Amino acid sequence: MGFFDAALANLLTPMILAFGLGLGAGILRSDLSIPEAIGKAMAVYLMFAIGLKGGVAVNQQGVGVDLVLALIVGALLSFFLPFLAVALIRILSPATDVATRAAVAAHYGSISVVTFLTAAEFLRLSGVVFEGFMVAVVALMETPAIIAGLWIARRGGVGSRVSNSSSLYREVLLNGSVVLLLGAFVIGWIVGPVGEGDVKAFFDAPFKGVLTLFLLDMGLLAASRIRQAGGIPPGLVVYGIVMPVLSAAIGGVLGVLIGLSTGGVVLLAVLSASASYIAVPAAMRLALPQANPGVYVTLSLAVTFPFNVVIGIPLYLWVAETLL
Amino acid sequence: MGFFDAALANLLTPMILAFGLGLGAGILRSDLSIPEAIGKAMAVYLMFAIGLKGGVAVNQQGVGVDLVLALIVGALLSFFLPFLAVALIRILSPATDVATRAAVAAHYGSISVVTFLTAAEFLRLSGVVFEGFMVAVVALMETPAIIAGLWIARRGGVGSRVSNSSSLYREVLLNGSVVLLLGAFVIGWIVGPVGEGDVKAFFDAPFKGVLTLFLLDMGLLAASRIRQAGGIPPGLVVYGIVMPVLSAAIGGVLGVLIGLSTGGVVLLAVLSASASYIAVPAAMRLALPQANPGVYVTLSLAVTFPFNVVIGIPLYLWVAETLL
Amino acid sequence: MGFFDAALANLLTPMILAFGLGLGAGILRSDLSIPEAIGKAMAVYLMFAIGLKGGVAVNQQGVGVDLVLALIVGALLSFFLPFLAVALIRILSPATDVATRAAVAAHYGSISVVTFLTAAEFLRLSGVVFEGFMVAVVALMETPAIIAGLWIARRGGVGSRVSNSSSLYREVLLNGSVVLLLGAFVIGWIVGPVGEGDVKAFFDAPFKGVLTLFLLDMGLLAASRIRQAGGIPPGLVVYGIVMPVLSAAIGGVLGVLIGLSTGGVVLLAVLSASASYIAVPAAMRLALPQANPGVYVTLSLAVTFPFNVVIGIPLYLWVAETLL
Amino acid sequence: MHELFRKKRLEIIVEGALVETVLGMLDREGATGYTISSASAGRGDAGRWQRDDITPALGRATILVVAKEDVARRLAEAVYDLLADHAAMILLSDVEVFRDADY
Amino acid sequence: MHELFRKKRLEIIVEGALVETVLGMLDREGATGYTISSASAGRGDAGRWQRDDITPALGRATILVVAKEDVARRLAEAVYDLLADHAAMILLSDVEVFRDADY
Amino acid sequence: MHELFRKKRLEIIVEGALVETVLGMLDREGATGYTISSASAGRGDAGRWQRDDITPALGRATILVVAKEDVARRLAEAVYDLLADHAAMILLSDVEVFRDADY
Ligand SMILES: Nc1ncnc2c1ncn2[C@@H]1O[C@H](COP(=O)(O)O)[C@@H](O)[C@H]1O
Ligand SMILES: Nc1ncnc2c1ncn2[C@@H]1O[C@H](COP(=O)(O)O)[C@@H](O)[C@H]1O
Ligand SMILES: Nc1ncnc2c1ncn2[C@@H]1O[C@H](COP(=O)(O)O)[C@@H](O)[C@H]1O
Ligand code: NA
Ligand code: NA
Ligand code: NA
Repeated sequence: MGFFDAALANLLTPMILAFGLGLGAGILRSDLSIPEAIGKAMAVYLMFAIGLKGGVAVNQQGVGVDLVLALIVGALLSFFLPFLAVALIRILSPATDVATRAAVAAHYGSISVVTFLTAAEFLRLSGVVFEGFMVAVVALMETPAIIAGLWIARRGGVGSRVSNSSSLYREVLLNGSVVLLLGAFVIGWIVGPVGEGDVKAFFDAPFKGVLTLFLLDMGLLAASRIRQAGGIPPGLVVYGIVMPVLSAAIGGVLGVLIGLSTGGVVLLAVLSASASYIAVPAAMRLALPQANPGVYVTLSLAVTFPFNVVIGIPLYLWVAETLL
Repeated sequence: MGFFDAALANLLTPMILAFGLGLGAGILRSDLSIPEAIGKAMAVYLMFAIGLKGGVAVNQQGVGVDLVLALIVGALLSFFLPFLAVALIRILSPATDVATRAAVAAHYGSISVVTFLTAAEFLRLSGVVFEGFMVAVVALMETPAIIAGLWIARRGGVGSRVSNSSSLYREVLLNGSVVLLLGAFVIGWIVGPVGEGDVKAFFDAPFKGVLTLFLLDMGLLAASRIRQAGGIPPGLVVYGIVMPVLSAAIGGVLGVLIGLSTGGVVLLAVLSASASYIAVPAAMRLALPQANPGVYVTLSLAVTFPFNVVIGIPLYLWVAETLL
Repeated sequence: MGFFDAALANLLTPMILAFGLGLGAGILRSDLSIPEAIGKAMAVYLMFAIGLKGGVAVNQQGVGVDLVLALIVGALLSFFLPFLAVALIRILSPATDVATRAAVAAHYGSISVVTFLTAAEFLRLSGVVFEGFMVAVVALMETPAIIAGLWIARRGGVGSRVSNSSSLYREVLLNGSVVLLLGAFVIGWIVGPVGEGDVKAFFDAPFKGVLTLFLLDMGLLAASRIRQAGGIPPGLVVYGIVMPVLSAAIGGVLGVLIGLSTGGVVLLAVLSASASYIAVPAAMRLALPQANPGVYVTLSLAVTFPFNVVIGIPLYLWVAETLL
Repeated sequence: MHELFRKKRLEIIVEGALVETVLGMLDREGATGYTISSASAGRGDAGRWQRDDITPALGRATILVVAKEDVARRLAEAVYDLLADHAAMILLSDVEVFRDADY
Repeated sequence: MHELFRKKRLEIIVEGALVETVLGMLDREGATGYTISSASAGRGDAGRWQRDDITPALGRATILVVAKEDVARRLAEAVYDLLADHAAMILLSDVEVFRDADY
Repeated sequence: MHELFRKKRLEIIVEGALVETVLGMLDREGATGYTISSASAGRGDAGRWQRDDITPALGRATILVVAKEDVARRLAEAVYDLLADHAAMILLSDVEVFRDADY
């Protein structure tokens, strides 16, 4: 089917419509809100569920060199995309200060789990299969970008005196979402389909519905960012749309080269295109306080996330299906 | 079946028993409690689910003049019932001050979503069908009563200097529950049964169970109100029971006149009979600070809500089925 | 099957693996966490679900002298096990002060609902049936131990001047989990299988999944206790493992004497072996402030709970199946 | 040893329904910033209240503003007039800070 | 410019398990009101604590009372005696308010 | 009537991402204890923030330390230097307590 059909099919799922509802309600400043604890709980649920599912898939399909290759490529993407980001920001918004530039770069090397979840669901709806181990790639791609970003910053002569504190390394290596994704992945791997059976009714069937409410929440949060986005220079907004497309292209090509399935290629493209707003901001506030969170969180949450979820995902799938 | 059988059938559902449990635990001052965030999350879930379901129904049944008529009648009820309320309070509790009288009136013109949900479930259990678009009527009936109440107050010479602030209009027009109900309704309308299929396992099957825990929470909250209800003059307590019955009669008759199904008639009666404790208190604190929240919230939460849920709903259904 | 097979079967369920994940993440000081409100909500859900299920079972099986006997024996165990505890602590850790000794004793007379839930699930997985009324025994065993502990303390000349306040009795008699378990039990008893049908999709199917996330949370909390456990004398740690085994033996024997099914015997052993960390700490802080919570909460949460969940439960089942 | 500077701590305890209104006023009157934290329960002439999930508007929040004496005083007056007929608490006290310029 | 009146700010940081007991005492001793907010974590002689969902009784809350000097002092004494053997913090400081009659 | 002793109240309002770092410093510098409570929203030079579930690291918490004047001063200095390039608020004020030895 053509791109517009794909885009429309995506747009008209309850999930994306719920995201739009949240976005609209937030921009109109409705007092609609989802309690903080609930948003966090839904994130835990979604990450555990996707990790478990991936692990069970691996338990059945087994793994080989393809997993190893995907992990290596994922780590490389996470580490090197920030350098592309820096170059792009230099061009599109030269005025950006060193610290903020490095911080933004780190966010775009890292990934957004929700974007991945949404893409995975969209693939399922479109009947496109993908490798179960992609979940492990998600977990692995969260953090190398942080190292890269801090390295870029230090080279630029910025950083914090607290950055060498152990808390940073905990943030980087034992970040909650990484532990949860990998932990659930391993659990799924161990228990396999039989063990999964016990908890499937909770982690499988309601998944799409939870994702729907979670995207409603994401819409509300993105909107509150957008309302405060006045300060963002247009050049960076452009960056927030160009960068994911470029990254998706690179990630997709590498995915093809290591022989991933079409679904796997799309997911690697989506991961490359997505930007973090959980793990990386925490690390940046700690290690790069001079960088402006109003810029990097707003860019990934209010510009790149909506772009990927609404246009990016169907676009990457359409391109992949057209070319492969 | 006779009224008592209907009442008993209602009373012996897990939902109503859970409400009783919460009421009892609260009155005995047990430390049982449901975290605030969870209560709010359950409300969001229930409103989204009921909105979605209504929208899907409309997507299938289509709509015509009947929807329009129901919306108009709903809006008129919400706007004019407060005037009946004021008259009734004048008779039953003349000592009530102008501000509090106007605030109470506004609450009784507006509606309680949970009462509606409980009634809808009771109708399903009783095998009585109703129009899917009633959800839209719920959303529409939330706010006209606020305008009426403030108008009554201003005529009585009370109000707040902050009331002309934009936040009031946001409260009135973009109130969270209105946005959520209508938003989910529209989403359901758009995606229809197919799209609903994706999320049915989350929004449909567990619905009754969530409602059960939510009513447990409502029972606890109503009880904590009852414990503090010492201050309420008996005349107003009587009002809290007479008013819903009168309103139900009026709403029901109008429902018959515009040709609603028996189920639709009962729901319109329930909406007329129910009193708000979410949107309206917020607006009243803002625009009518002189009114005593200890009176209006206690009346709608601790008197009218339990009455409607335990006795009112089966009563209205029984009357409707006997007369229609 | 042999003990190790049983232990392994238990260990490899998603629930226990999730507990291990939480334990590991917590000990490595990952920032993974489950919001407080969610943990509490899951506890409410689990207790309501198990209570309901038990009540429905009783509604079908009916009850007789066996229920009465089980309740009596449960109450006696809860009241007298603290005296065994005191004696054991005197031997294993003589230095422990009177107040702390009495408080710890109270915790081990009382029970841990989560340990019970985990055991019940393990029995289901192992195809071992048990009496539905055991839920009522759980509720009854929560509090007698508190009276015993305070009596021991007062005999030792310690206590608080606020302890005679009504809040203590509320804590003891109307403790939230007691009310919830009994309330749901009664509701289940009343509505029976038919009424349960309405809410089964919410309270039955997702149960194991919720328990999995809850055990993840328990693992995180146990870990944060373990990290602070430096102060605990080794003698008490030994106590934390010896006491449950002794209590299980006593509880199990009594269970056999009153003619419980194998499953019922195991659950009574588990209840005897488990230690409280909700109701009892609250009562102890109120009535026995001199006792050190760092000791009693850590012992029951970081030593005895993990022991029971990982080793104890399969051990007690294995012994029961071997001997009966 | 860095120098400490005397400022005023202004605390406004107000119902959730009014927070946005107060913040708007603070912005207009030139507060350099504020920090909000929410209260969980309380009692006053109007009886007890408890933050709950059903009527959030009745919950209360504390708005903290640190400012120069004159500014703090002006803000307090403005809020006091704004909330004349609302049940709000306005507290002023002394506080010392390092960063003179920030407040 | 409205006049400001000197009052005392009494803060009691106490375990969740004791809040109701303290409030009862404050009511009896004639506090005109109080505002409660919950703390999330802390450390003291008895080690670290953290509010969690498993043992709520160990969480701590801050009870704020604004009152006339003598009343505040009396309340503080009463609570101090009540909580003699409990780990509670009792803090007194100066504060100014507009509404003299309210406190 | 028990005697009251003058102490200092040190409040540090800092981002969630930095709390652990600050606590470590307080422990090293010899604070006898601290109590943490979380803020829900705020505004400053860097604009508005709001505690949310997506980026917890940007939420802020208040760390309260009651200590002897000199200790409080020393802690404040240490934290101030530690957070030189972070957006943290450090507030010092007077407070009275009953238990002299505890702080
Ligand atoms: N003396 C007081 N000390 C602390 N908080 C108070 C005091 N008086 C009132 N409050 C708070 O302000 C709210 C409204 O007070 P009132 O208007 O007197 O009902 C109360 O619910 C308390 O949260
Ligand atoms: N110096 C202090 N400053 C602030 N809070 C404290 C201080 N000392 C104790 N606390 C609080 O009071 C609780 C009990 O203190 P303690 O009895 O010393 O364990 C601690 O967990 C802290 O939350
Ligand atoms: N004058 C002030 N009064 C109270 N809180 C403030 C003030 N200035 C800043 N803050 C708090 O400190 C945070 C960081 O301040 P800033 O570095 O100026 O953005 C703000 O988001 C507020 O929460
Ligand atoms: Na990326
Ligand atoms: Na109504
Ligand atoms: Na026990």
